[in-house]
This record gives sequence, C-alpha cells and structure tokens, in this order.
Amino acid sequence: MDDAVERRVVGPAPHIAAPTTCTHIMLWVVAALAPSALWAVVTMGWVAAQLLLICIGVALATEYLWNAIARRPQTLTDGSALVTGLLLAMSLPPRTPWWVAAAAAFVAIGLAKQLFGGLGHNLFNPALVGRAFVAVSWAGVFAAAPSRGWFQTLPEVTAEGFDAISGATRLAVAAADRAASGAYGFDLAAQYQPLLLRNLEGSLGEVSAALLIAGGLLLIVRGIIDWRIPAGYIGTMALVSWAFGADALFHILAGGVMLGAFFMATDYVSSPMSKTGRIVYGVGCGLFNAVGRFVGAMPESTTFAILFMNGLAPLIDRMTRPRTFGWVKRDA
Amino acid sequence: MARQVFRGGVHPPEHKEATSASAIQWAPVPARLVLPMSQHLGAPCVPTVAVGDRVARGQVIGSVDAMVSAPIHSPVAGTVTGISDTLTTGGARVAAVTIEPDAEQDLQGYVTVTADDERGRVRAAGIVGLGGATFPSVVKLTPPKDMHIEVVILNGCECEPFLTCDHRLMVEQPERVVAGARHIGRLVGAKRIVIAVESNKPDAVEALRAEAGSDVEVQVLPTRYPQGAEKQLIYALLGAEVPHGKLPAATGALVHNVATAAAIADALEYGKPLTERIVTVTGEVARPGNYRVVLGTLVSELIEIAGGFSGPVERVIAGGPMTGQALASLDVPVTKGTSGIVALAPGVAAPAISGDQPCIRCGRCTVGCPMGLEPYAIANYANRRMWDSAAARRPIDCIECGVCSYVCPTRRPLLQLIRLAKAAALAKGVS
Amino acid sequence: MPKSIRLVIAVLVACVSAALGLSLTYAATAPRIAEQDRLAEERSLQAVMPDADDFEKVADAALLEAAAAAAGPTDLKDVYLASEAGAHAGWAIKLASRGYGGPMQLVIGLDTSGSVTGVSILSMNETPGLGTKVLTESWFIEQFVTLPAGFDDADVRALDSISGSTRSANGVRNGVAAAGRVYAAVLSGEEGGAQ
Amino acid sequence: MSTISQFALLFIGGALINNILLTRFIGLCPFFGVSGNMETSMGMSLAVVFVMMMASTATWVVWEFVLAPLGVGEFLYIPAFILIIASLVQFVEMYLRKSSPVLYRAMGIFLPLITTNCAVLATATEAAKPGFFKLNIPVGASLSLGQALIYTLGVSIGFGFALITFAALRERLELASVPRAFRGSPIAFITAGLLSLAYVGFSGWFGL
Amino acid sequence: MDLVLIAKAVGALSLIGLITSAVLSTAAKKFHVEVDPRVGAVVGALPGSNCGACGRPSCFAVAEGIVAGEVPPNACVAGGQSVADAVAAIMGAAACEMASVICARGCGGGDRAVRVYDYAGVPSCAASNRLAGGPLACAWGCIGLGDCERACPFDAIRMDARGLPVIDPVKCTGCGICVRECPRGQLTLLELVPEAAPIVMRCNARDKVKARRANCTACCIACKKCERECPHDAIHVIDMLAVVDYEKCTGCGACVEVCPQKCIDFYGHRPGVDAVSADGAGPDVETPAKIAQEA
Amino acid sequence: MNEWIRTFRQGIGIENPLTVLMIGLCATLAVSTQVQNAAFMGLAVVFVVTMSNILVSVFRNAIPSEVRIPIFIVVIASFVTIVDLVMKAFVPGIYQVLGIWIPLIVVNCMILGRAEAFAYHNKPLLAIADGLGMGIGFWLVMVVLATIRELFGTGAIVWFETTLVRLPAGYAPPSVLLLFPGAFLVFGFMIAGTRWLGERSAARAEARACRR
Repeated sequence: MDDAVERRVVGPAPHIAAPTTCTHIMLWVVAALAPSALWAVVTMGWVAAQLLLICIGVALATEYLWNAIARRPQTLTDGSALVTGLLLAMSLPPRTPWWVAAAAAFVAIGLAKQLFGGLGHNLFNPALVGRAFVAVSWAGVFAAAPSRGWFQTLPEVTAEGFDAISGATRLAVAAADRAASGAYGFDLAAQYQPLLLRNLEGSLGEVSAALLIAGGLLLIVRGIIDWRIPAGYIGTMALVSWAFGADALFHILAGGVMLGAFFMATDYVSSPMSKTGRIVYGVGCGLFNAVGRFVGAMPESTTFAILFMNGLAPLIDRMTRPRTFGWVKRDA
Repeated sequence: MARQVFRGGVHPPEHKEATSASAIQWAPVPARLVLPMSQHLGAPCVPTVAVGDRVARGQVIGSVDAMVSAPIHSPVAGTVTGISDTLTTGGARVAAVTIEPDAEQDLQGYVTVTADDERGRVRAAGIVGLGGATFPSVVKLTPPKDMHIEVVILNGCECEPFLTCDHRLMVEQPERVVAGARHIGRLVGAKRIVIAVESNKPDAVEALRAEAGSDVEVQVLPTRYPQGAEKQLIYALLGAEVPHGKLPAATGALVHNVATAAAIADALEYGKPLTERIVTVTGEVARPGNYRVVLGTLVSELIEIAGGFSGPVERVIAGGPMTGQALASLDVPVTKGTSGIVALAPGVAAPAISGDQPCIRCGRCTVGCPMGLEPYAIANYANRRMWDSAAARRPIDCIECGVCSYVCPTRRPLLQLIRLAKAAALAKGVS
Repeated sequence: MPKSIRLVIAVLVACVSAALGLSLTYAATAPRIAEQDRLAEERSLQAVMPDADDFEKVADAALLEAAAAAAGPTDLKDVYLASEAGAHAGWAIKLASRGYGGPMQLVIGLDTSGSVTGVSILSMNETPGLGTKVLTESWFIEQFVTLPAGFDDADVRALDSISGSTRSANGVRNGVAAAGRVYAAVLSGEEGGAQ
Repeated sequence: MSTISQFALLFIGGALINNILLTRFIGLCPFFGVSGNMETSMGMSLAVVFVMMMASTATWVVWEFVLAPLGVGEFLYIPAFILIIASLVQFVEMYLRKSSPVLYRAMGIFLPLITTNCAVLATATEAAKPGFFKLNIPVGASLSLGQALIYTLGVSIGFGFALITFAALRERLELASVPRAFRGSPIAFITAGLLSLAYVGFSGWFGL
Repeated sequence: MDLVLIAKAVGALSLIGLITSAVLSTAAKKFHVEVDPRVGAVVGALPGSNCGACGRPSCFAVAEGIVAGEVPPNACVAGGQSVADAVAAIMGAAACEMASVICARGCGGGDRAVRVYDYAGVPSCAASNRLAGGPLACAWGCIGLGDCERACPFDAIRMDARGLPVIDPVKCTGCGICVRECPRGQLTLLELVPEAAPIVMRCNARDKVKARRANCTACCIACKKCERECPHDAIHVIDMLAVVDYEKCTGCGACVEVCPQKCIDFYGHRPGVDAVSADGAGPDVETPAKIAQEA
Repeated sequence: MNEWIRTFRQGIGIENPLTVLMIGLCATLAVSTQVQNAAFMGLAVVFVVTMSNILVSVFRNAIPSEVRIPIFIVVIASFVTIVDLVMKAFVPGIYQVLGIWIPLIVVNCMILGRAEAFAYHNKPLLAIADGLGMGIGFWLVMVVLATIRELFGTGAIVWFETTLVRLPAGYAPPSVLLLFPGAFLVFGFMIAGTRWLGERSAARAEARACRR
C-alpha cells in the first residue's frame, strides 16, 4: 500500500460538505450591499467613503486586537467583522464625525459581539447596538445638517417635539407636519422616485431603496437570507402605515426600513431560526417600527424596533419550535 | 394516492456518473479472507469451525442462537487459517475467522441452506439489510402480531452520493428484485407492493417496470437526500409519519432494500446463503465500478482490484459519504453492510475541522433536518455537556442522515455531537 | 397567652410605636416643611417677576377651570395675581409639564401684555447631566423672555432646543406654550381679574 | 382624552415605555435572581401579576377610605402600605399551599420572594398615590380604582415580559463562550443593558 | 402638638396592623402545612455544586431524600466525610464510614503513544472513541481530548502539554464522575484509589508486551523489577502488568526508582512528606511530585 | 472586639451587598447618575440600615418569627419616612436635589436582608458593625459607580455646583452612560473588574504561598 496515504484523516460522517461556508455568506452580503455603498459614495461624495473606511477599519481592528489580546484564534477571515462595519456605516448619516463612527464600530464589535464570545454568540445585532449606542449618546450629532443635494424643495424645519436622530429627513418633516396639522405639507407620491433612486437625506443606506431591494432579492434568491423576515417586516410596515392613515409606500421607502428589513433584521445570529419564528419576528419588527414612527418621539425607529425584536428572538425561538417528525403534538 | 415531499433534505452533488453505467463484475477472490463474526445488528456469532478445518462455499462458519442475529457462511471453499480479532470498518475489534481460499473456486455452486419454513430459510441464509443497516431481515419479516402490514416498500432510492450498487442491480437483475418483492409481500400478507426509485435512475425504473406485473408498482420519487431513509420514504409514498418510538409497521408499511429483496429471492428460490455482495468502488481509484465481492475481502485488496488510488486521497469511506465510516486502516474486511468504498480526494472530502467552530445560527440545519429537529440546539448543548437540555430537544429522533453537518457553513460536526447527545439520552433512559 | 394573640400584639406594638414616632416627627416637622415650601414658592414667584411685590392666589373656580382647559395636556396647578405697588402687574402661572423623568413643576411669569417675564423650575426629576441642562444652560430659560406679547405655540416652537435633552427642553417649552394659551384664552380678557 | 385611550395609555405606559425593570430599575433583585431558568421566571411573572393586582387594590382602598380621610396619609402611608402588602402576600402563600398545591407549585413558591419585592411596593404605592416613586403615570395626579388596576396590570405584565425575555436571553447566554471575568452576573448586567438600550426606543411614545 | 392627629395616626396604623396580624395568625393556624425544616438544614450542609455524583439530580433532591430516609446520610460522594458527619448531625444519625478515595490516572502515554490516524471531529474523547476506537494504537491509552477535564465538577483536572490529565489530589473528591465520563474509564484508565495512595501505575495495557511496546514507549514491559525491589510485597506483575496492592503499599518509592519505563509514579499523600503530589506530571516533567521527592 | 471588626469588614469586602451579594441594586442603579446624589443617598442608607439593625437586634427576642417580616418593614419604612421628613424640614436645599431619591430606600432589599439575616440573630453591638459595614460597603460601590457614570457621562463631576473634576474639552461625553442602559453596562463592567482584581490577588497570594 502506498505510504503516502497510510496515515489518513478519520472524521465523523458526513464526509462531504456543502460548498457554502460562513465566509461565502458574508461575502454575498457584502456583494449585495456594495452597489448601495458605491452609489452612496458617488452621490454623497468623499464623506461617505470616509465613513465606510472608518467603520470597516475600526471594526476589523477591534476584532483583530480583541482576539490578539484574548489569545483567541483570529477570526477576520470569516468576514463577519467586515459585514458589521459595512452595515454600521450604511446606517449612519454621512456627516457623522469620524470619532462617533469609530466609537460605534468599537462598541459594535467589542461590546455587542466579542464580549459575548464572538461570532454566533452575540444576542443583539452588533451594527445596530453600535448605532443605537452612539445615537443615544450623541443625539445632537445625528441632528446635524444632512448632506443636502439637489433636493432643496423641502422647507428647513426644526423637528419640534422630536429627537431628530436622522436629521431633518422627509420622515421628520412628515412627522412634524402630522403632529402639527394631521396632514402632510408636501406631496408624498412625488417622493417615491427620489427615495427609490437618489436620496441625499439620512444615512448612507437611505440613498437608494431600489438598490437595497435588488441586493436583498439577490440574497433571497441565493438562499442567503430567508424571505420571511423582510416579507413580514415590510408587509406589516405597510399595513400599519395604512391603518394609521398614512401613505404606506412612502413609509416603506423612507428611512431605514429597507436596510433594516433586508440586511439588519435578517442577521442570522440575532434572529429566530424556525420558519414560523421568522415570520413572527419580521412582523414584530414591522409593527414596532411603524408604530414607533407614528406615536414615537423619533421620526425613525428602525434601529430600536429591530433591537427590541433581537431581544425577543430567543423567546420566539422557544415558542415556535418546529414539530418533530412522528410527534403528533408539540408537547406530547 | 398521496405523494408527499418529505420535509427538509438536501441535494448534494451525486458523483454517480463514474459508476452508474459500469456493469457489475466479479472481483477476483483474494488470497485471504477475514470474516468478522459480527456483520449484523444484534448478537455476534460464535465460530463453529476450528483452525485447520476445511470449509465449503456456503458452509456455516459462525452462528448464535439468538432472535436478532444472522449466521455467517464461508464465501469460498478453503481452509480456516486463524480465529482472532480483527478491526472492522466501524473501528470495533471483533472476533473473526480467517480463511485461505482454494486456488480453484466455483463461484456458482454453494451449499444450499435448509430450513422447515420460508422464514427459517431467510434466517439460515444469513440475510441482513444490505442498505447498510444490517438488521437481520427475518426479524422484519416477522412483524408483531398486533400490526398488520398493508404495503411492502422496496427501497431503490439509493440517495447517497457516489453509490450505484443498488442502481446497477435494478438495471441488471430487475427480475430478482421483483421476485424478492413478491416473496416479501406474500410472506407478510401485504396488499400492495411498491418499488420506490429516485428520479435520477430512469433506466432502473424502465427495467423494473418491464418486470413488474400489475401486482408490483414502481414509483418514481424526486431525487433528494435522504429519500432512502425509511421514515422519509414511507412519508413520501404513503403520507404517513412513523410515530415517535414506534416501528414503521405502525403505519402498515414494511421497507426492504432492493438488494435485500434480491438476496431473499435467491435464498427462497435457490437456497443460496448470503456470501457476497455488490460493492461500489469509486472516487479516486483508477477503475471505479461495481464489483460483486466475496465477503471478507480486505478493502485494501478491493482498492487494488479497482486499480489502486489514482491521486491523493484524504479519506477512504466504507459506505456512502453521507453516512459511511472513514477508515482508519484499509486492512479491514468487506462485510454484509459494505455498500461502497469511496476514496475522497482532499478537495472533495469535508475539510478537517479542529476545535470549536461557532454556530452562526443561520438555521440551515433546522431547515434541512428531515426529522424536524433543531440540530444546532442539540449540538450546542452537547458541546457544553448539558446533556439534559440536549435530551429535551429529542436527539433520540435523529436518523443520523448527516444533512445538518453537510449544510453547516461553519462546518460544525453537528451529527457527531448529536450522536453523543443521543448516547447520553439513551443512557439516562430518555425515550 | 395563646400564640396568635401574641403575634397580634407584637404587630400592634410595632404599628403603634411606628405611628407614634412618625406622627411626632411629622408634627415636629410639618410647620417647618410648610414654611420651606412657601419660601420656595415665593422665591420662584419672585424669580419670574422680580418687580412684583405681592402675589395672590386666584381663587375664582370658573376662571381656573377655563384656564386648565386651555392649558390642555399640561397640568395647571395655580394662577397667581401679581401686583407691583398695589397695581396689577401680571400673572404667575404654576403648572406641571411632562419632561423625561416625570412631571416638572414650572412657574411662568406673564406681564399684563402677555409677554414672558421669567420662567423658573420648581422641581423636576430629570436625568442629572442630561435633562438638567435646562437648568444649567441658562440661555435656554432666558430665551423665553424674548417671546412677543400674546405669543402662540408656533412662536415657542421656533425657539432653540437643547440637543441631547430634547425631551426635557420640550417639557419646559410645552409649559411655556401652555401658559401662552392660558393667557390668550382666559387671562387677556380678565383685565387683571380682581380689578 | 377618552376613557379607552386613557386606559390604553396607562397600560402601554406601564408595560413598555416606562418598563419598571429596564427603565426604572425597580424590582431588579428577582430580575437577576430568578431569570436563570425559564420555567422559574414564568412562575415568578405569573405570581407578580397576581400579587401586584391584589396589592394595588388593597393600597388603593386603604388610601381612599382610611389614610386620606383621616389626614394621616402624608407620613403613614409607607409603613401602612408595606404592612398590607407583606401580610397579603403571606396570606396568599399560606392559602395556596393549603388549598391548591398545583397553583402553589406553579407560582406559590415564589411568593416569599415577592413579599419584599420593591416593584410590588412601588407599583401599589404609585397606583394609590401617584407621584411617590415617580413612575411617570401618564394621566392625572390621582387614579380611579379602574385606572389604578389597568396601570398595575400594565406594569406587572411589563415586569413579567421583561423577566421572561431576559430569561430566554440568558438561556442562550449559557451557551456563549463569554470571557472568563464576565461570566455569570457581569454579562447578565451587560445583556440587561443592551436590552434596556432597545427599550430606549419606546421612550417618548405617546409623549411619555 | 396636635394630639388629634397623633391619635388618628396611631388609630389608623394600629387598625391596619390589627387586621393584618389577626388575619395572618388565623390563616397560619387554618392553613398550616407541616414542612420539615431539616430539608433546608441538610441543603445548607451539602456542597451545593449539584454535581450529580450521588445519582440524584440536585443537592436539594438529595436533601429531600435524606430527610425522607430514602438516601443514607453519607450519600454525598463529593462532600466526603465532613459533609456526611454534618448531615448525620442534622439527622441525628451516625454517619457511616466513607471509603476515602481520590481519582488517579493509569496511563503515561500522551505524546509517547502511537497514533494511527489524524482525528477530525468534535474535540471529545467519547466522540473520538466512537470513530474507529480512537486514534491511539493502544486500546487502553488516554485519548487526551479532555472529557474528564470538562466533566469534573470540582475543577480538579487539567490537561497538560503532553495531552494527559493532571489530577489535583487536593481538589479531587473522589466523586468518580471522570471515571464514568472517560470512554476508557471502564478500562481503568481513570480509577479510584485510596486517598493516601502514594503509588500509582501509569499503564493499563492488557495486550501482549510486544504489541504494547509497538503502540507506546511508556508502557509497562512486565520486567518484574518493581516486584523484586518492593520490600512490602505490594506490587505484582499479573497478566504481564504490574498492579499495586494498596493494602500493603507504604509508598516507600522503591518501585518508582527501579522502573525502567518510568510508568510507576507518586501520587496523593505520601507518608512522611507534607506536600501532595499531583497526578500526572509524568516522569519527564518537573513537578511538585518530583520536587517533593527531592526535598 | 475582633469579631466586631471582622463583621464590619465583611460588608465592605467579601460580603459586599452590591458587588458580591447583589442586593439593593434598584436604588443603586437609579441614583448613581451623580456623585452628589449617590453620596447622600448612600449616607441615608447607612443611617437606615444601622438604625433598623439596632432596633431589630434589641427587640429580636420580642419579635415572633411568624410576623417578623411585617414588623421589620414597618421599622424600616418608619426610618425612611423620618429621614425624608427631617431632610425636607431642615435641609431644604439638599432635599430639593436629593429628595426624590430618598423614598427609594424603602425598596432597598439590602436593609431588610440585613435585618433578617443578621440583626435578628445577633447582639446589638454586632448588628451595628454589620449595619455600618454593609452600609459603607454599599456607599463605596455606589459612589464609585456614580463617579464613573458622572465623569464619563457628563465629562465632569459637579458637587453642589462646584466642578471638582473636568475632562478635557475635546471629550464629548456619551450620554448613554447617564441613561438607564448605562447603569446596567457600567455596573456589569464594575463587577467584572472587581472579580478580575479579586482573582488576580487570589492567584498572587497562592503563588506567594507556593514559593514559601
């Protein structure tokens, strides 16, 4: 017998594995987000690129340093820190000061992820924790003037009665209008096109809803994410907006809903795993996001809605366990 | 009739093209045969021959008086040269009889088995489930009194990648398969006989249909792993779930592998004992193909017969790559349950994992599990040695198909952990 | 003695002594507390209308009811009539507006024309360091004086808020706006009430 | 404001917006003590809802008909309320143990833990005499019995909900490879911190 | 001084006190349920680690069992004699003598044992053992993936650099969980030895000496030097394997010195020496055992 | 006397009510937004826990165990009310700032816990030691927690309108530390820190012992 094969590997069955690895999944997410990120850089300019670089850089550096200090194996190659950094950047407004972005990335990786044991162990979506942390900490920074492009027709309005976390975006203006008179001071239907294609208010991830939808659909088609979460999310969002007497389409397109529904809420680690659970979770995200918009203090509540549902995910998982083959009732 | 798609499952690359068209050929009898006394599930046999004895082809060399067991016959005419321990493909050390075959072999003749009734002949022929489970067939042919078998299902799905031995059998000897099906149906008094074949074997379907009369149905099922798992097969054909903790007979169905059915037909019609089987030798070997191999042939010999390795090999698998066993040593004998020998090249074999891979909770294992379990949860608890929590997630129901490990993007050895949890749960008496 | 009686007596003794102790303490402190409260109120009234020398609580039930209705969601506590050297100088309105950590008690001084003479915060429950900026950043309170006579909600809304403590700042702003509404709805027609 | 919307506001305000555990820090001992196990926290939540409702009824009645008419409420209500609640809980515990072993096993065993639970005292006191614990009651300075009970129901359900959520999170935490120094209570506190960060999103709902 | 107010206060509070205490004391009588206070006391005496070595799910369950008389007072294996005495004191019964044992390892293989394949799977001895009987050529040797380390409820076992468990005899309570968890445990890789056991055998291979030597360089070669040197007739080669007779062994160390394979070792309390030798260092490593020996 | 000191030190160190026993968290987390509040709140706690310990201990033989809990809480509630009333009357300036936190002492489980676990079984002198030790242990942790939160959450520590410490102007304080999530987070890190320190010193002591 050939000596070269005398000593071989013995492992447990199965002896073959599906080609999709964790790194593949993460790279697909990056690929799905890349067009939106590039478009943001093209339309918003250098500030957006800076923000992307800072968030991704700090996220990777934090991951690397943590592993080095804790003497754990390096995990940069799994791509999760890259995705976290990218998602975080997409969720921040372009004029975010560099130190706020860096702090957010540091909190995302250090506090929300590595402190809980790294990839797979975090209970909350790291990017959202990072964003929520800085949004609560430096609310004023987020209220800073957004990068205004061609879309100058909206009146400059200070958002009375609201923590204007996303700046004076269309949403904020809409909310202010609604609070003041119960009606909207501008034509919502006219906003569809800019929101879909080229919107310079709010965060990097709000530039083009169309590109985000395309990316999300790509991930669904590739089997990377489950359609149930975005479907439940966006569907509920539309339904609740309609129930509140608002323009459903406007509310779906505006703000961080698309980024949240396709990329944030679908984060594997912090969302439920069963099919039913994912629907419940998506519906919950949509419900809290929509209700938060109409009764809340902030014009946008995507971050907190998803974070809240992250907290509920283990509970949902517990309540929606799949039925075991051959068992009649769940608790038989 | 209800045709269901079972829940979950995967469709791994089939890799069957290398052998699916190659006709079954006899493998030459090697210079030495090692016959373990335990080639089946149940009580191991005791050698009934001594060193130096002459044995004839088909002569009983090991048996034991137990309900769940199967005697072992000499596959050749030859001389017993030793009785000692050997390693099996599963890594266990069991007693074995070593036989040196005579130079001249008549592989057509054999000592026929005798018994009072037909079931007795199946028992005496040492027939076990040839799909890999090696459960003594006679036990399955004797269902409990309170259960009535309505349907006999012959399992010709062969959903494991690489393997084509059942496929070739169905193509080349459909008459034996159909005859076996009729025998089984008659023995258990079933009203319906169904042969289930996956859609990727149209030639087998055609061959079987040509043989099957009006009494035997040939059903084509979608190609999806693990279609050949007993419970999933019954569900796909009958739409009935085998209740937890019950035998498949509870749904009125009895499932036998097509090769087993052919062996039963041989035993009943010709009194032929089980002394050889068809083995698919494939992967990184020079002449992949289906070989009719006398039991006791060493895997190393078999690989030589197939032309030796044709490239670097990382794992050699006995059985299919999804459920088979990686061999630590190639000097282990082919036994009744060895359906294939697959030599996996480094790129094809699952990468060797080391240490604690993180679960990223992607849910692929849960979606893929044909039993509706949550493999990640069982494995996570088993990994932390939280056996009670693991047992609460029903590892007992796991059919060990390996889909969870296969789909896991971080390559966690989920099935291995679930097996540990299962063992722990069984030890604590959870059922 | 049966055990149950012993238990009852033990609890009774504890209750009686606690009640005694507390009522004695209360009796001892009550006048001082009342005095302190009065002083605090006086100080805050003085603060919002430094020129006035006398404040008199308005007792007209109908007027108070109308004022409370005008104040809307904010909780109107009292209305004081301020006089300077015997002449009617304006009003001080005490109300509870909702801040971040609960109600904040505000006193707002209005002169007879309805412009703000001063705002002071009697008590609040805001997060120290955040909500308390409405106190520590003095420009915030002072800016209300710039409101025009007979201001309305929109005027108040146009004033600056404090970034990071928007909710507390809004509490104050809503209080001032409510005072403006009370003036517009009730006080402007009163011509000094008593006069 | 209509009665129904007032009730809804009282309920949501108590349950989510001003969650007594995560935004007011009241009742934290059982929050960290009992949440290690899902079944326990469910029993505890049930017991808390039950006890809070009873306690609020009792304190409201005592305030309305004894302390306030006599004019001694200002300085007596803390001892009076605490006495009533403690005795009530003890009584229920004894009663359950004797009369309904099933119910006792489900929630009765948690009653001694609740006897001195700050959350019960705070909520019952607040329901009878708003303002004391600054729990931010959305409507008015005093509540009717119905309002008090709805408010209490909201708070207690918010308590139970947060407790069960947290227990489910901790169940997952058991499997996490947390750095050594943070295992156990530190990571539990940090988890609670992140959970309460999610509750920040509710602050300001309906202007509360 | 407002006497009316004081009277009202006293009246109100005592009224409440009267009602509550009356209700409570009646209820205490009416709803009285007998609970054995000894259960709590016994729980207090037990270690509370819920290790399960006694075969009961938790310390509380044992306490209930003890009070109910279903379980003997010395049921707690981990707690040892002191706990048994404490429990017995609560129960008013005399505790039975406990055989004082600690756990020892019977393999010195580690990196000196031959491995036949590379293992790729769950880093667990039990899992590895299920695959082709583990990677070791020797069927009795320590697989070295640390199931015992993870199973030990008392943190008494550490895997050393050679891939062998080191047992701290001070922390070890002799609960036997590691013996049960070790897939080779039934082959006495880990065994319970008397607490004052200064000598342990580091090989338990049962195959032929020739096979054994091919599998591992640290095995017992049945040279019988130890048997000849032992002044107390306490070590014998039985079935080609040296076995210590703890009834006779005094821990003099004569066998340790002559063993050419260095597979006999000090462990536990050595008479006349203060320090305790850790189990496991192996003969090549500088250890407290060696230091104690030299001292 | 030795026992007195030992009891006293236990509360500060190995049986610290907050970092070790984790009782009395509610008030701690709520008040620790400002050093000034925490310090006075802590003082009030020291007063109440010591006084109630004394009272319970003195009358421990007269209190039937069946009704001890109601009696303990009546005692504690009375002391809290007294502190509240007295502060309101005599130091209105401080009460203006701190007053709203004082009632929170009622719900501090630590005080009842000490009455129940210690004072009810021990002589008054020891009960004083325990009360003082526990109270001071509580005070210390709370002040440290408040220091961290105030310093890093506002960028300065203010003691009755006097700024004691101020971080450089470039520091933009993250106000999340002052909000409710911050309390949990900072406290979590504090426990981890104390535990880490404790383990390190234990390891050092062990190493020393070995060398000897």
